[in-house]
Amino acid sequence: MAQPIVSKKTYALTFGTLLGITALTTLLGFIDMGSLNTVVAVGLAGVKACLIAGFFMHGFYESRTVRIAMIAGVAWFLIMISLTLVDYASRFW
Amino acid sequence: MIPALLLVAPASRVAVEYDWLFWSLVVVCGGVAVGIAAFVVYSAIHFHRRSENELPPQIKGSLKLEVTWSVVPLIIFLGMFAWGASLYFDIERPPANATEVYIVARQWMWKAQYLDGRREIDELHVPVGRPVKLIMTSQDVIHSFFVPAFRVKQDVLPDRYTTVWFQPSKPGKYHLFCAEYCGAKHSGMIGYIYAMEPREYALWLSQGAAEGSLASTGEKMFHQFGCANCHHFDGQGPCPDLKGLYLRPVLLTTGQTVVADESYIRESIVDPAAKIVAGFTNYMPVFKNVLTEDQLVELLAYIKAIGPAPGTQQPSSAGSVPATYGGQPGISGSGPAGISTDQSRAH
Amino acid sequence: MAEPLALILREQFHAPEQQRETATLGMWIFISTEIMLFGGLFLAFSVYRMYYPQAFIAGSADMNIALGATNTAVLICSSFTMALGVHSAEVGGRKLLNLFLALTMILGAVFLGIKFTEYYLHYLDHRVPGPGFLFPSADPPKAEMFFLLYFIMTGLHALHMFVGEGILFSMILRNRAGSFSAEYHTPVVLAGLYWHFVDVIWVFLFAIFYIEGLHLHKW
Amino acid sequence: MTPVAEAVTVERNYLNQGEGILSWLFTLDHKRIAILYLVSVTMFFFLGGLFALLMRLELLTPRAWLFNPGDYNKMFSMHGIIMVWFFLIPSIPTTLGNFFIPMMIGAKDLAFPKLNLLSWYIFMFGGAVTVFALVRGGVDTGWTFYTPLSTTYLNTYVTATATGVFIAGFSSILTGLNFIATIHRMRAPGMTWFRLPMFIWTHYATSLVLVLATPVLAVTLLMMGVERIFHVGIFDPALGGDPVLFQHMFWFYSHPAVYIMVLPGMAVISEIIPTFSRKPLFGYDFVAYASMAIAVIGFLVWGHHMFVAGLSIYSAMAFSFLSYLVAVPSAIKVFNWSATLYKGSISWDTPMLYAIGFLGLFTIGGMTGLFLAALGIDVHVTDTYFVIAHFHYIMVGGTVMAFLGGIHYFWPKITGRLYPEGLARLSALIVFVGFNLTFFPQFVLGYLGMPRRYAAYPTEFQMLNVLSTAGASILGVGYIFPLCYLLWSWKYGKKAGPNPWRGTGLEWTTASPPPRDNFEVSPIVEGPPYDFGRMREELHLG
Ligand code: HEA
Ligand code: HEA
Ligand code: HEC
Ligand code: CUA
Ligand SMILES: [Cu+2]
Repeated sequence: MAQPIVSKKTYALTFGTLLGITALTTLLGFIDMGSLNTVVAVGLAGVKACLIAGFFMHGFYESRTVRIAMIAGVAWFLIMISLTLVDYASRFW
Repeated sequence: MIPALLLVAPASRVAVEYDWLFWSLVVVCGGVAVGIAAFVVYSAIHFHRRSENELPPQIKGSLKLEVTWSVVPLIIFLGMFAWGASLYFDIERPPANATEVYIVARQWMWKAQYLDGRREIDELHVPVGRPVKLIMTSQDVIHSFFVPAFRVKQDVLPDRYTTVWFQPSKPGKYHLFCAEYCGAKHSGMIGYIYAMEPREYALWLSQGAAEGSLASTGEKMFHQFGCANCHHFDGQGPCPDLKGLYLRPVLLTTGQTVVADESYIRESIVDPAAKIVAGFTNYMPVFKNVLTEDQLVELLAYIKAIGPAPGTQQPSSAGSVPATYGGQPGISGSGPAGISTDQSRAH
Repeated sequence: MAEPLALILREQFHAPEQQRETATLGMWIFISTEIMLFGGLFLAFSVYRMYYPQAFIAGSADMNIALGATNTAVLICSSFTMALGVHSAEVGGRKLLNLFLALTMILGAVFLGIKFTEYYLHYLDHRVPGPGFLFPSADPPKAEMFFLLYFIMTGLHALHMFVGEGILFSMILRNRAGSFSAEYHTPVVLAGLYWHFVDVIWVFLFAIFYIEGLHLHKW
Repeated sequence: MTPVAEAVTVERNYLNQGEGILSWLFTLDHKRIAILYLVSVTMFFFLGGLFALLMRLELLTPRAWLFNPGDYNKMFSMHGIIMVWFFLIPSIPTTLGNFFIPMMIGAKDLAFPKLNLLSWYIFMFGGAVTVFALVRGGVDTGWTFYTPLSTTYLNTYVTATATGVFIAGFSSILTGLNFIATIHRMRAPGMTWFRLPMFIWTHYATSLVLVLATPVLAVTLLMMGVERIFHVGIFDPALGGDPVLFQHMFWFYSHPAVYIMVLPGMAVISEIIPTFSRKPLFGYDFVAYASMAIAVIGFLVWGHHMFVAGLSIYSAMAFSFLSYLVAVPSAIKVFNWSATLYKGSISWDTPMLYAIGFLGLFTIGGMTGLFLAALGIDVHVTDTYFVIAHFHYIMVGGTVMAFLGGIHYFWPKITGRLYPEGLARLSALIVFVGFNLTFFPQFVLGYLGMPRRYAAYPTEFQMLNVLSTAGASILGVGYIFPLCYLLWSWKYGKKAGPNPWRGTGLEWTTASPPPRDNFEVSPIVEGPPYDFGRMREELHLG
């Protein structure tokens, strides 16, 4: 299970995309889209996070076990936040 | 022990239902537990090792058994869940015709304020056979209102109203405990609930030398704190007309609609900017730290008393036990004078 | 010179590959715990964001987008140099590794510099929660909540950056002592993982603190 | 798995390899670190127990006669804090887990020995900070640190205590991380997942919870500390915060934490029962999956601690439902343990007595959990002694019993000596009787409505409280006995030999006490766990 070496080109492409998305995020931020602003900001942040985790952090190349470890943290965070927010959202039903 | 058991004898409608569920669980769980224990003890004795080199049959498992003892408990559990949840809904949802009493908790006492303006500390008098709803808040930390004989408990939070209700079924004197740890004298934050026959209760009520109903004190506050300067009752002026506000859906500037319940009204007073009514600009002063919880309760009682919103039930009259129990209680005579009870005002 | 294999392989392992895999797994588990650590703060943020939407947007509109966006770019650059550093380590380029580690450290320092400049500006603007807090809006206490979470979250992030700088520095020292080679460079990979992770956290902080209210920013 | 039939006397073992206190304080050997932990958690247990005794003494009379109420509040707070974070959470994993995980999977050590030692130092540092807070004047928040009481109203050593717990949390995290990495990567050749002893599976599940839940406790305490120190609002409603959010975050950690406390107990029981029944664990796969299910579903039920706290009633329903789901895997385990006994060859050695005690008491504790999970029922009994009895049944009747059982079971391996069997059985009996006398009356008290955390109480509750206090003193004696005879046997006990119980795990194939590297020859695993059938071959050979 030797680790493949990710090429410099891949890194560079990732890097460029990340900068691009950052610019895009900032530009879109200037437009008033109502509650969409939040969705777009966090959504694009999610895309960036995936790129970093996938390429820079070799998430796309790691073994299954390691990938499960990566996903576990995110999944558990989502459990925590969703069940808690459900309480708040349903208080006034 | 016997007197203790008597003390916790169910004294409310819910308490009877509660005991049914509780003891059913005792029977089911106790049965299963005794069964398991019997099996374990039987095995331990019957299969006790006889010789040092004994080698029993190497049984590995059985899918059939596994499925059985996963599914059967699950079904029993779901039954418990359903029954428990339905009881909870009974406990949590007050009937619309309940008499209201306001409770303000603080380290370490319970203060009750009746609609007729009576106040009591660490005591609460309630009529038997009628639902009573408590609207509770705390001045400091979290407390919890607990009456074992009624099987009800509800945390009392600062900056927010929570409610609890019960319908006493037997006259008597019952423990009131604070059940949420609230500091040094938590165990001293106890009191009594007196459940009285309606006749005695009426007598008790009439003896109260109150300085005026809660709502009328609220009305005084309404003038004293300058609310009346802005809020008029003719629909004129730059401020919302508060008549019939209680339980009315309110459209906010954000486009949301909220129901003007106790917590909303409270928030509108202590923190007007939190939710701004559509069509108004908010320049109402912040009354947080200006009004005490007691005063807020009075204002709240007043605002609730000035006319019910069309089409919603008005919980109870200000001042006394509803005269027409179960009927459509309106504003009875003890409401503050000079307040229109016109219910037809459209929003 | 690479250390002889016997020195690199700790005694509880039986093969270098096993050691590397174990270390990577360990690091990823650690990162999961970090996600939960920051997760608690993100949860608190979401709840209060839900309670006080206007105040939070107003708070966000008050942020300095120029500094924030620059910092994001700086951090992404640093992630890039870090990735290149790991690449150099993998192919055994010791000099390049040194260079990239140093670059990453410098970019990290730039980030921290900008961040603390921002803090200082907040301080001048009386945006530090506490008795001196001022905010030109109807509802200062709620904006105070926004700024409190801002300071806790970015502060915890900055703390992680400091730790990251320390780790990078130790990597440079170890590299100069000749500890790493194409065969053995796991610590560099792990340091990289940590660094990238801290970057990921920032990406989200940037979104929720700087972007959300940007359209209301007063210039 | 080649069992060592004859006692191979290894001159050098982990105990005598390296002399002097420093060789212990700087050891990287998981076995020695386990001993360090054992000593530490035992001390904390008796400290917590001392508070329990003082509390029970106070509750002998309805009035507050021994302490003023404020001091009583410190008693239960320190009791809860020490017992939970400095005794029960580390108890089994860091001692028996630390010692036996590498041995059972055939490894030389944990994956990260330095991290392991670091965890101990962090733990001790956290403990020192907490004890410092305690001697300076204590803390009276309750172990739950509810806001705004803890942040705004109390002027005891809240921040210091929270700091201690915060620090100890990182020790938990590192331990969990170490275990996961070890179990994934350090297994001996042939040791596939479904050849792992159940001890390993269950510790794996525990570690998952440790790693994913503990950081949330850390950050919650951090926010609490910030609010307390700087008087800025996060949870205090007077400052715009929401105290219920604190409860969400606290219980998001603390409910999973109760499984951190019970899963290792289940791990021990799953070893003891097969060995002393000479039968493979019934339904191995199901027990393994059940452990994982508990770890995962255990994260979804925290709201059941908040049924009357102002939770939305719909949310409460969901949490109640999920609480019932998480009880199913526990039920599966209880049934499988019981079934393992059936047609076994059951010996009544002390570990087995504890295991049987565990079975009964855990079942009662768990079933009363079912009461609490029923929404309507919880309303009346929440925050009463019913809850106190519920969790002591699981934590003391369950986990502490399992811990004692495990200590006895593994004692010959750890020390190379046998403990005095008769005395041990007697104290197991004393513990069982004392325990039930202490805590059963509390169920009744709870149903009658006695609230918890009460220094004084109405007189009609006295009778049951006296029973409970009497039980606690018997229980205390029951705990002091093992302390004494175990220490005695370390020096004077009979020599044990490598496999006194005829267990099947790898840990029994090596010498007692084991050598530094655990095994003379690295083991290779060829068969399933709990393979008692091998005994037959041994007998033929022998
Ligand atoms: C090790 C610790 C531990 C464990 C394992 C558990 C296990 C469970 N707990 Fe407990 N609990 C605590 C420790 C623990 N708890 C603590 C410390 C508190 C109080 C905290 C505080 O407020 O200070 C608490 C409080 C607590 C509450 C909140 C009470 C309140 O404050 O109002 C609830 C409510 O749902 C609950 C439920 C459960 C349930 C459903 C389980 C289940 O996991 C139990 C599952 C097990 C079984 C069910 C037994 C075996 C099953 C069978 C043999 C099946 C056959 C049975 C039938 C068919 C009936 N617990
Ligand atoms: C995790 C483990 C754990 C353990 C093992 C115990 C063990 C015991 N607990 Fe504890 N308990 C908790 C966890 C635990 N508890 C928690 C979390 C709470 C809630 C706290 C809160 O509300 O915040 C609690 C609360 C609690 C209460 C309720 C207090 C209240 O609400 O007012 C009571 C009351 O009886 C009690 C009793 C006991 C007893 C009698 C024991 C016995 O099993 C202890 C027996 C041990 C001994 C008796 C030790 C022997 C020691 C000596 C004889 C002294 C020698 C001393 C030295 C050498 C220094 N506990
Ligand atoms: C200076 C003027 C002013 C004063 C004084 C004032 N208010 Fe208001 N109030 C307003 C305005 C303007 C609004 C509408 C904007 C908003 O919702 O915040 C409002 C809204 C309200 C609402 C919500 C109404 C709705 O329809 O939802 C309530 C309740 C209320 N006020 C109660 C009070 C009480 C009680 C007092 C006195 C303690 C008071 N107000 C004092 C100006 C005032
Ligand atoms: Cu008020 Cu406890
Ligand atoms: Cu729980």
